[in-house]
Amino acid sequence: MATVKGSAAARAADPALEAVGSARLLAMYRIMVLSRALDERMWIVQRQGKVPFVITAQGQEAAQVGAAMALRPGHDVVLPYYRDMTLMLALGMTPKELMLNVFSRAEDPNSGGRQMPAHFSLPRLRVLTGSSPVGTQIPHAAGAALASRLRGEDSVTFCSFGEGATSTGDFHEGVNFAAVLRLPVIFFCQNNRYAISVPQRRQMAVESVAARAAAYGIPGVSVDGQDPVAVFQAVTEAVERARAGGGPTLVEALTYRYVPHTSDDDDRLYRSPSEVEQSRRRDPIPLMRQRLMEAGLWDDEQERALQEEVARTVDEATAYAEQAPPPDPATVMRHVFAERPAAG
Amino acid sequence: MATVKGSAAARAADPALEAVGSARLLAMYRIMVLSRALDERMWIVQRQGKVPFVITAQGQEAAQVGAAMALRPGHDVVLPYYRDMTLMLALGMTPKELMLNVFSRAEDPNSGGRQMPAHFSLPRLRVLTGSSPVGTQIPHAAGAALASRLRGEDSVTFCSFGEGATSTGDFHEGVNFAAVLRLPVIFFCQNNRYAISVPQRRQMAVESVAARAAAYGIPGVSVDGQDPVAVFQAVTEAVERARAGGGPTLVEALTYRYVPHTSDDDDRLYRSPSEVEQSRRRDPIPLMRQRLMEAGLWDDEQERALQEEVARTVDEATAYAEQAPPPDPATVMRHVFAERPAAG
Amino acid sequence: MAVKRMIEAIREALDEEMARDSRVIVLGEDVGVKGGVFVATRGLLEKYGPDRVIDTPLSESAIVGVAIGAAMNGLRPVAEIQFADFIHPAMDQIVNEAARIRYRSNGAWGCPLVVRAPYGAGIRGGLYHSQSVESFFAHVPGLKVVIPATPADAKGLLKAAIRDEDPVIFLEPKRAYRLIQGEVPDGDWVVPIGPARVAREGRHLTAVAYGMMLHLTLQAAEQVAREGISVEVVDLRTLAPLDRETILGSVRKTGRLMIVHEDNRTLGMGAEIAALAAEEALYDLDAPVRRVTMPDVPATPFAAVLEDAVLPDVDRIARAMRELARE
Amino acid sequence: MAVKRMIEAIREALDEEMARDSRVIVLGEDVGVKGGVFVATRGLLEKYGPDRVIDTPLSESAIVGVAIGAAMNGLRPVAEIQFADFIHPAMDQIVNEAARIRYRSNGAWGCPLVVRAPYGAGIRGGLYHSQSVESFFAHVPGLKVVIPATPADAKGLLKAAIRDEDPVIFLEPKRAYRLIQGEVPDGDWVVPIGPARVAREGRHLTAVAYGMMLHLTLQAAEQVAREGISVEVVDLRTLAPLDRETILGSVRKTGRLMIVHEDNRTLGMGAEIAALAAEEALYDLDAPVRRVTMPDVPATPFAAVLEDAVLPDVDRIARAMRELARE
Ligand SMILES: Cc1ncc(C[n+]2csc(CCOP(=O)(O)OP(=O)(O)O)c2C)c(N)n1
Ligand SMILES: Cc1ncc(C[n+]2csc(CCOP(=O)(O)OP(=O)(O)O)c2C)c(N)n1
Ligand SMILES: [Mg+2]
Ligand SMILES: [Mg+2]
Repeated sequence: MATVKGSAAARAADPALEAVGSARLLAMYRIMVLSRALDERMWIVQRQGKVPFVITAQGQEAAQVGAAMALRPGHDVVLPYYRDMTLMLALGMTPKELMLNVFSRAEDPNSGGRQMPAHFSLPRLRVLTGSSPVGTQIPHAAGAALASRLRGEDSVTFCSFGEGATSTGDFHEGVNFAAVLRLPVIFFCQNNRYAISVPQRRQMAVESVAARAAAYGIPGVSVDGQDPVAVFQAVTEAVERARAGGGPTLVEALTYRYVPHTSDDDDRLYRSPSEVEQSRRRDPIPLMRQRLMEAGLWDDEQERALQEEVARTVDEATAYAEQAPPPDPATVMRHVFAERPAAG
Repeated sequence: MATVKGSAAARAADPALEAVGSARLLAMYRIMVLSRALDERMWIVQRQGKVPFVITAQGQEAAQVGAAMALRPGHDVVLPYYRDMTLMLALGMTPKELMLNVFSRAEDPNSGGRQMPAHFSLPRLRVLTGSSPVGTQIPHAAGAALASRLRGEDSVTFCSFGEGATSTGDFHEGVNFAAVLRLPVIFFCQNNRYAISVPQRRQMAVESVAARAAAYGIPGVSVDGQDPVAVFQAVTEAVERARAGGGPTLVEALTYRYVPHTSDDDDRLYRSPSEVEQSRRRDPIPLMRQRLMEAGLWDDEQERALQEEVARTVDEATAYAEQAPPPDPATVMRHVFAERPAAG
Repeated sequence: MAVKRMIEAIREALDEEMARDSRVIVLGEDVGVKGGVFVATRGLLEKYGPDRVIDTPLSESAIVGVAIGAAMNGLRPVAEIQFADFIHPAMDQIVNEAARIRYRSNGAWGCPLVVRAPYGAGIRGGLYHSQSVESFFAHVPGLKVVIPATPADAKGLLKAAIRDEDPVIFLEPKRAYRLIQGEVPDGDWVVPIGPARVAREGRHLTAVAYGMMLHLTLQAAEQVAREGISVEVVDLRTLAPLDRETILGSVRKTGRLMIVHEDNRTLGMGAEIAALAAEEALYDLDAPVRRVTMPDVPATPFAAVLEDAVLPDVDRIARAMRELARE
Repeated sequence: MAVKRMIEAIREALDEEMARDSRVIVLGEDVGVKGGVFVATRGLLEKYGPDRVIDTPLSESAIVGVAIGAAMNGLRPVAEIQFADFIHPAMDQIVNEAARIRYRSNGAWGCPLVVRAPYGAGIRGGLYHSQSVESFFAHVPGLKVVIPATPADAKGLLKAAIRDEDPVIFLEPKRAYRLIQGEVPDGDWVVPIGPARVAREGRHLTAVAYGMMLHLTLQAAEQVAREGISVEVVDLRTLAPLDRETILGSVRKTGRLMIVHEDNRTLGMGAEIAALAAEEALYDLDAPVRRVTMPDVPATPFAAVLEDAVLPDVDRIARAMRELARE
């Protein structure tokens, strides 16, 4: 499946595709498909009563994969939020790890079952541990970037959140701090138009989250979050600026959430099925597939093979996680404080 | 002293003066002079060891008097900050009340000696009680405006703070809230270039606080804070917009503080005497005097009379406050909760 | 008198107070169109309109701060914090502002405000949807802290809180929302803030509890009653100001005291109640005081086995009762 | 060994740790150019440069939040909150983030962070420059809370806090900054976090105190010693985790316990210590426990007569000692 084909002419007709490169385009597509399949399975196991709770990414895959591809995994520091499973996959978290997380297993690398699913943490990818309170990771991102810069690393820090988070004091204080110190941070807002039930117009009196950047003297960009290529390009530009010492950027990806906020939410209370349906017409996965096919980079055969592979991967990850042991209650008092005394 | 004179021709040469009206101009000037004299006296009684602490307004009188004159005292709701003694005078707090406050007397109408000086509160002027933590009054202002509007009042809410306060989470959350609900609030920032020792460029990466308004979809205006007429006009416009249902405005008055942050501060640690000297060349009081004289609205005779009157007022207020009794320690447990049970 | 769930009792209290007093408004995240994530405010937007039922931006400090400004300017706001776990960003507004407004203005201004928040564990909410935050606020002079355990108290105390002249932190045991049903008197049912309630009379020991733990404590008392141990159970209801007399009266009678809460042990409410006994009833105590609480871990972990390992349950409470009775 | 003021000891600790470990940075309002409003950080900017001594915007939540991010990413930040009274906006970052980072990541991440803040009354600071905030934090698992009373402890404990792998809330009794002088050992003087210190041995009663109140308690002990009352004074130093053994050991010896703090009474540290005694040393107690504290008012009012009316002083402490000894 690593073969890259397609006519140069077709790709040239879509210059964005050309700029990004076929290998990356195909990788983006494969991750989006995998993410969607895992995501759908999560809702299934939740409805089956096998896990109590899920919170997922459906509809926002393109925004996340486009952003992740602009980063150097394991080199750049990442502060995701609970909707970022596609981002995590793209960075290198495995499907098995994601499913271990959903099943709250001892082996879950994010928290060993201590946190709700989708509260990510993974040292090998420099993914810092996150919490549920919205927006708190934004000052952390500034601090992480400060530390990297102080050590002379050329890594950037990537921080992800929803448009609702931009109303918090921590968004303001964190972005302002990063702007004043010109820290190498990418503030990445996935504007899916709702914070649970609250629509964007009740969240802010501006049309675009990117407009908030003006308050901090930093660039603010708004891109189509259903187009992973556009997101990749916008985030790449922000990353390059940050690496070059040009300070932070606020990137807004306009997107939509296809599922309820969480498995506890009933989204019919605040948005119409037709609105969701309407939005699904720009589902990033079929859009991308079509684009790849038009560019001659993908065909039905490859699609079938991918679907099979993905189904197998999801099955395996789910089966593994389902049978994996839960955390040991004897460990519940551990890690309140460091276990070994400081080196002194 | 209420006579208003001066040639129409001279006033016409300064159209701003003409627009504001002579009576108001003279009132502005008189309040600034009175405020400065009271302010200087406060520092004297502090240095004499008669009071432990002062925090005052020198340099910012024009900004404050210009803003106050745009309001309807006792009708509009006001949330000042600790630097607003000129604003309070202009609204109608008496010199005696200000001095009782500085001496922390039982009769101090702001807190009966419970709070540091300059933490204002005065129900008859709808001045809500304020605290020391910077920025907390900003959400209060949104709430007060919400209450006024719900009752169908046409009052606006005026909220004052320094440029340092605009870095707080509460600034962001409060202004955003007011913007989303289009509440009748005037957010008035006195940008005196320092938050204690921290200069504006370490506080924000924008040239002007007014730029912050873009994040909220509300108008942001920057005016010369040493010109009370310009401030009056900018705030009047904002008040009119608010009363007409047009929502909040962020008004920035560019100004400078001539004295240390408080009597505990040594400002030579962070700014040069020459910078302060430089800034004093635009002292709003001589500027205004000259302007009034050029417009034929003021002469040396009036000036002498005013200075005498002001000196007498300050002396009387100080003498009164100095001999006034301190709070009764027996009252110290009162007002933790309401004293009479709720009406039910 | 009708049997209701706690969540219904809360909704009724809000509805009745909004109908009764046009100064009452409700504000918070998702309280309007969605009717609240626990549906406590469902129907209010339709009935009282968007000026009085306000879906706010995601800004806890502003939710409380705006409510404070509105309260000073004549309204009676009921601010909802979606989960008590998210109340910390509003700490400054609650502690430095709401609690001190009357005191600092020497009585000139008041702050009649209610902050409602679902709190507590046992719903598989993990570290950030399970917290007990009561002792932060019970420590702060100028705040009243109320935690109802029954639908009748939920309704009556919430109505009293809304009518109170001072800020009230009203914490709702969310595990009890649907689980706990009970009779709620008809009419304008108001329960005064202040008095605790002896929920079960007993002779051998006093168990003080509140919120969801009250119910587990009553079950444990029932269990040990079969073994001849007679437990007096005090439902605190108002945590601040504390009803010292009811607690001390019971302790003086039984000579034995235990406190049960799901907040962690150190400086939880149990500390203050044990201290009260050590100061005011030392000579009446026949055995050391006991606290049955969450251990000192940062709220409950998510996985069921982990949460069950830390959260007090009927067995643990009953065991403590037996040990205390025998001591 | 040289005699130093507490503020000098703190400055030295910061200086030495910055020199020793390039991961240590200092950030806060006015800490750079001005050297801090209490001059605790004076000279550090010149010595270590603006990358390691950072004058921040007026944003307490970001000061702590940025420090947390930097700590997770390998630094050892020392965040200054200008006055403890302004720590509340950072409550969420401290309680929900710093305290839970290790626990929630199952040990994968740590948060070696110090939050320094001058606290306490007696400087005519009024409601917002006098607060005691220790019991908020001592309640929270995952945080260490340290309050030195002497220059030697200030230096040694601050150095230990900076080297600690976990978040430490380091509260400095600001009234003691210049008032309290004492010998500070030369060299790399580190005092471990954890153990309390018996500051004065005695037989008749145990008085537990910390911060500025330690000094008033020692003076009161001296006063009543002349009347034949022998007071053992325990300087808590570390409030969390609590040194239960030292407290209990002293109480078991003397049979009488009082706690002195300037924080208000309800759910102040005294509550936890009294509870500890009621649980673990009840049979050793010969008299009811006593708390000498600020009454339950919202911090100290500004006017001298009002502050003096609420703040514990030597006379009040000595009176309580006499009463307790006689009981
Ligand atoms: C501080 C805080 N307040 C409230 C909540 C409850 N809550 C969880 S997610 C959410 C909405 C977030 O919306 P947004 O930032 O747009 O992200 P999205 O879920 O839409 O991706 C809310 C209100 C929370 N987790 N934290
Ligand atoms: C939340 C908070 N943090 C810190 C302080 C200490 N402090 C008092 S005033 C001040 C500077 C405020 O600057 P600015 O808002 O520009 O007002 P100015 O004093 O210059 O008029 C600081 C840091 C405080 N009072 N509140
Ligand atoms: Mg959203
Ligand atoms: Mg300023």
